[in-house]
Amino acid sequence: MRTLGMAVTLVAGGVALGIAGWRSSADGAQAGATISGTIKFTGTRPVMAKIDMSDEPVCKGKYQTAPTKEDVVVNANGTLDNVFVYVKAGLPATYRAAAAPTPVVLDQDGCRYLPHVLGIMVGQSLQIKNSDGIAHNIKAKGVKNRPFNISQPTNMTTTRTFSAAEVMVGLECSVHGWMKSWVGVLPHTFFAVSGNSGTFAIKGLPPGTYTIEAWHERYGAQTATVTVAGTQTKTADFTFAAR
Amino acid sequence: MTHAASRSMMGPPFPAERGVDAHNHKLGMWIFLGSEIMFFTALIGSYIILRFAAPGEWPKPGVVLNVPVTAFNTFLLICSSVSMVKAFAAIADGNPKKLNFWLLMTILGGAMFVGIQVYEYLHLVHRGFIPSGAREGSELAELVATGTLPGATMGLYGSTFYIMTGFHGFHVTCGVISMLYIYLTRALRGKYTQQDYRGVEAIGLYWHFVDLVWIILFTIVYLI
Amino acid sequence: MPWWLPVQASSYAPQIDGMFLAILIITGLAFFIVEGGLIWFIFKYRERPGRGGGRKAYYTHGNVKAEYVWTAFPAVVVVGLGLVSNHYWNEIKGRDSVPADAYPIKVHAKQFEWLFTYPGPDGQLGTDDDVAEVRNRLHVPLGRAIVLEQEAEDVIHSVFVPAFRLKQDAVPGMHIRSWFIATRLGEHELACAELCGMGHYKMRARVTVQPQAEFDAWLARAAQGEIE
Amino acid sequence: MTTAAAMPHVGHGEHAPMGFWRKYIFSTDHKIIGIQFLFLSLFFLLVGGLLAMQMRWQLAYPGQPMPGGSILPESMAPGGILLPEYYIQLVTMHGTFMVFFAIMPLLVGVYANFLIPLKIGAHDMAFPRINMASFWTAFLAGGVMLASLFVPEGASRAGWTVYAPLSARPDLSGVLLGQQLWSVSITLLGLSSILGSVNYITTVINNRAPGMTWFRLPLSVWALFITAILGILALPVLSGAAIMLLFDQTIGTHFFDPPAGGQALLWQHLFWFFGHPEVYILILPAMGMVSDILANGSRKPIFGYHSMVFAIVGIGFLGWIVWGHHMFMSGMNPTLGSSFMISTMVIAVPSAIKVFNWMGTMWRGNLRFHVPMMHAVAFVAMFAIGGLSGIFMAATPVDMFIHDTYFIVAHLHYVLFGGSLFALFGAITYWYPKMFGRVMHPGWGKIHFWLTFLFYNMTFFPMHNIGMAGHMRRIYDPTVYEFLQPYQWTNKFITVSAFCLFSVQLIFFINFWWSLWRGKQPEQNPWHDNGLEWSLPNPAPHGNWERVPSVYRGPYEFSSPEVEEDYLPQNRKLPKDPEPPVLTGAVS
Repeated sequence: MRTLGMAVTLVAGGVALGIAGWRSSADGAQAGATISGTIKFTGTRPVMAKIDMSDEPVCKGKYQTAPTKEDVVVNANGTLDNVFVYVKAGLPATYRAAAAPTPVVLDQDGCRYLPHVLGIMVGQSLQIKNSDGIAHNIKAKGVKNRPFNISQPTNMTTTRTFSAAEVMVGLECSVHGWMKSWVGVLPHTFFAVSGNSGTFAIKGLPPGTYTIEAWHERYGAQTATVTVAGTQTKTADFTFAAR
Repeated sequence: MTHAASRSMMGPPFPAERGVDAHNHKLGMWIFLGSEIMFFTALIGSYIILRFAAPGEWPKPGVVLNVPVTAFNTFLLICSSVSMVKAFAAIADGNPKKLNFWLLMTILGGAMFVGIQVYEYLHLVHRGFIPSGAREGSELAELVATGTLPGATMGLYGSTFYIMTGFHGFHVTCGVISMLYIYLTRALRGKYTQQDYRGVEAIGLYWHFVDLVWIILFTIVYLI
Repeated sequence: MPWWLPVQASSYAPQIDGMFLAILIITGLAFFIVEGGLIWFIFKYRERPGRGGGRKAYYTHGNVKAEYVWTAFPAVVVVGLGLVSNHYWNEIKGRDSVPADAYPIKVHAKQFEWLFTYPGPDGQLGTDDDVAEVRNRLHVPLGRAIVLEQEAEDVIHSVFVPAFRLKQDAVPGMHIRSWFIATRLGEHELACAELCGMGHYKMRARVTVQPQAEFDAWLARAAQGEIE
Repeated sequence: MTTAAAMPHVGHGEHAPMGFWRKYIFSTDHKIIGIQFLFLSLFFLLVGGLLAMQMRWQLAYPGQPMPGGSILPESMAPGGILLPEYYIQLVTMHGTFMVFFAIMPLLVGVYANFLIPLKIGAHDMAFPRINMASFWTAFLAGGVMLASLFVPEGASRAGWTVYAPLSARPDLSGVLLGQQLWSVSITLLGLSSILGSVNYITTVINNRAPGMTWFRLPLSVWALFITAILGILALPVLSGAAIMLLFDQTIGTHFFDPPAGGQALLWQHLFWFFGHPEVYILILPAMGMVSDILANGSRKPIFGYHSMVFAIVGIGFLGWIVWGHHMFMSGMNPTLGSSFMISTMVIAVPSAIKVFNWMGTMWRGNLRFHVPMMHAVAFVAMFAIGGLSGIFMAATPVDMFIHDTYFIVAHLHYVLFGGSLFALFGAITYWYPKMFGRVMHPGWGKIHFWLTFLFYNMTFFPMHNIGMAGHMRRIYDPTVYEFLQPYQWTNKFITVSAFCLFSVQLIFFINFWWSLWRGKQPEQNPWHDNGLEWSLPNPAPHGNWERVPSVYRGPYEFSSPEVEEDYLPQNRKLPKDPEPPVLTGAVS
């Protein structure tokens, strides 16, 4: 009887704590400043080479038109896709963020990594999924993080975590040389990837002066310094020129 | 070279078909040295192959390594070999006192050799000479930058230098330890007699071998 | 089930298969002599407790003449085989065996792909008109000597085309040449024969033997990035 | 077993009764050490077999969950589906365990230790303590190698030949710790073999009983003697190479690192310079023991004893100049290839001599088919096949096609399993009474023999066929290749046979354990053999003889007309025999 009572109290307490934690984290996400912007692209759009997937009918079948390489993807509105924007410096030394419990999913679909560029927190789990059902191997070429090289002969999911902040950890498949992905590992949640709209938004920043870096796999990195206070929203645009 | 008087003790421990004119300790040591020869042949052979197939020319002798110090070290090792002979001759003539003295000399010689080699290593590492080549930002790295040292072969130079001299140093250390062991547990207690000095003979063989290997290494690693 | 060697699609495949057959016949004879002899002895000389119990074996320490025979005979045979093999070996793999007019194709092996580089119109590798790094596609003209300029990026791989009876390791840090003349139109497979990592078994390329004209057309398209 | 106290003897050896630890665990008795090696290597034989079974499953049913495979961790087989990286570990570890920790210790560790002193009439090895050290070093090496399977990222993934640079580059192989453990373990094993070989050689040279002249030595001792010489010269080279590899992985040296000027082929040369003598280390002792058993089973002197000896010596010598035949396709200078090819062809001759002499031994014999004899005859038959298939790959143009295919796999298994392992089953049964004072059950022994013989051939003979089709070694999934798909059912057939082969080995293991306690007590000389060892009680006491016996003749005097029995022990004095001179040791 007593044990039962104890169990009940424990469960109740746990639930209460959980809710409290969720509330607080939710608040953290809502409150604070926001830095948003657009990644512009100037110059002639480079032509991406076609990828010949005829070795892998499974993948070839997933495309109407022949897929191309993804080093540079320029959106219809003249903005640049696959740019990783993150807070490089400026957070208070006391700032600590627990790794988000939800895993980040990296899918291997049609012999391509989806997404091509992604951000993840230190200690947050990365679910590497093989939706093709053909053999892929995932080779992570980390410097601060221990490199790993695993293979997935068929449909399966492998979970990995990164132990140190590093921008960027390159992933590639040695069986299909064109398959490349970039993982930005950070100790905080203040990062974003410019999507097919070419824009980004970093929310929930505590007041302060930040160094923002925009990283692109071919055009390198650019930085900007932004000062925010309260809940205001500042813009920081970046422009990459064709090379 | 053993004496007629010592025949019974010097032979195999029980009646046997005649093998070779050597007691088990001596024969066993010779056989073991056979394997040691093959071991160093593997290392030195690899060195020769790597050096002759190397991309670009080999670092000039004396630029990285301190030849005079090592030359002195070599001399020291040769001396210890001589003192080993004296020790052996002493006990063969049945003089345990002289054996103890010369054995101690040999141990000291070997110990000094190892000590100087350790000092040499520390010095080289300090200057930036490591098994993988020249350390970044070190004195040697600058020499490479200025072209005094060939960058292409520094890696092989470090690899081969450290593995060959290192394993020789390891063998010397083992020799010193085992000599110290027999010195303390047997020689000092007068266990060696004119009739039975198998241990001294065996360790002496080993010591001369190590010395010989060093003369070869000194020539090919330091001088040419 | 097929039980013999694969199709012969290269100029020296018949020679190699010939050697194989010759050795098979010689070793087959030896095989039957040995195994047959054993079986015969097992039955003829087995101990029979019943009849002639306590029979003793024939007491002999050997027969030097017989031993001379069965020493000399195998010696002659194997040395003969050695000389024949050496002849073909020099023809196929000897340093100066590569035909002078051979058409060069660069093979770049990496975990776990084959990247082939074809010379452009000038027929020279290493010029700007090369058709560079065609992935896992080896197209060769029929009946023309091809020399593969092999190099490896990371670990040891091995070019293996069963139909051509061609095998040659690609070793990092070494530049190795191997040659062949394709004698049969159609598709063949190229595999990696040296364990090169977890994807070793996936390191496969398609070999297409086609007439010179078709090959040239394909190469022209490949130059535009149209591999298919 | 009688304690040493009950058996005082000259020379070394403890005179006080010894406790369990000194007597069975840290024993210096060559017989106990041999038995320790026996248990160790039988264990690794089992492990190696288990790994092989997993490989066979994957080859027959690629990508399908292995029954019971779900007990394996995620990093090996998620959901029972073997991962390619785990498959390569299986390939590597199967080869490593079988070659270095099963066959080699079984032949050398067990029988060199157990037989040499008994057969030459010595009290013990020349250096009993070094002998003990040799075993415990091997034990440690085995433990390290076994542990490497269970560390993160698992064991080495570079094949048992661990070709550099794959083995030296963790970023390319995906494994670092496992590969380092491999190098460490192999270095230790090399040390162990060197310590052992020093003992064997010294003992054979110096500690033979009076009258045991060189040409009265049993062929088993001759073979083990030459093997020890091969070992003492070959193993240090492997240790050296393994250390270089370890340094490449650990402290950043560049021996096998082409970008920094290292040589990829250097590893292959070092490895095979050891590796080919190793091949003969793995077969010579088997040949020797088979010669003993065959002469005994035929009740007839060995045919051409001297040429048998010279053949062993010849093989031992030629074994040093043929290593390049493993590297015909490696990009080595073709002219070098030619010379290696010729020497390889020549080495076939001594093997042929031995086979024909074995047949000559059986010819007009009085064949007595006890279990060891069956295995001995099977050895001759299977070794002949293995030797003949070797000629295919010795012929360089043919090797160009079959190199690195299953033809090689078939060849080496015909020599190592059909050869060495059959000889070992025979030897274990033959000297079992001397080891444990019991006889293994002959009925089950025969059943085990016939089933093994059958399934063994069903497993490995078809490998020639898929090898001729070009089926590469060490591939995870043959169905990737169109030209291999027609052969998939052959793979299935091989796999089923392999499972049967593995399961019938359990008969042997059960028989082995059962006989330890239940086996029937043998008479002192159960096989009516001539060897000195049978003049001792079963099992022989520590120190073997109180007085070393004198030897009057060679070991193969079967069916001699001088006596009415069909055997004549080496130490039985006939009136006409002169007493051999008893030397009080080597004269200076």
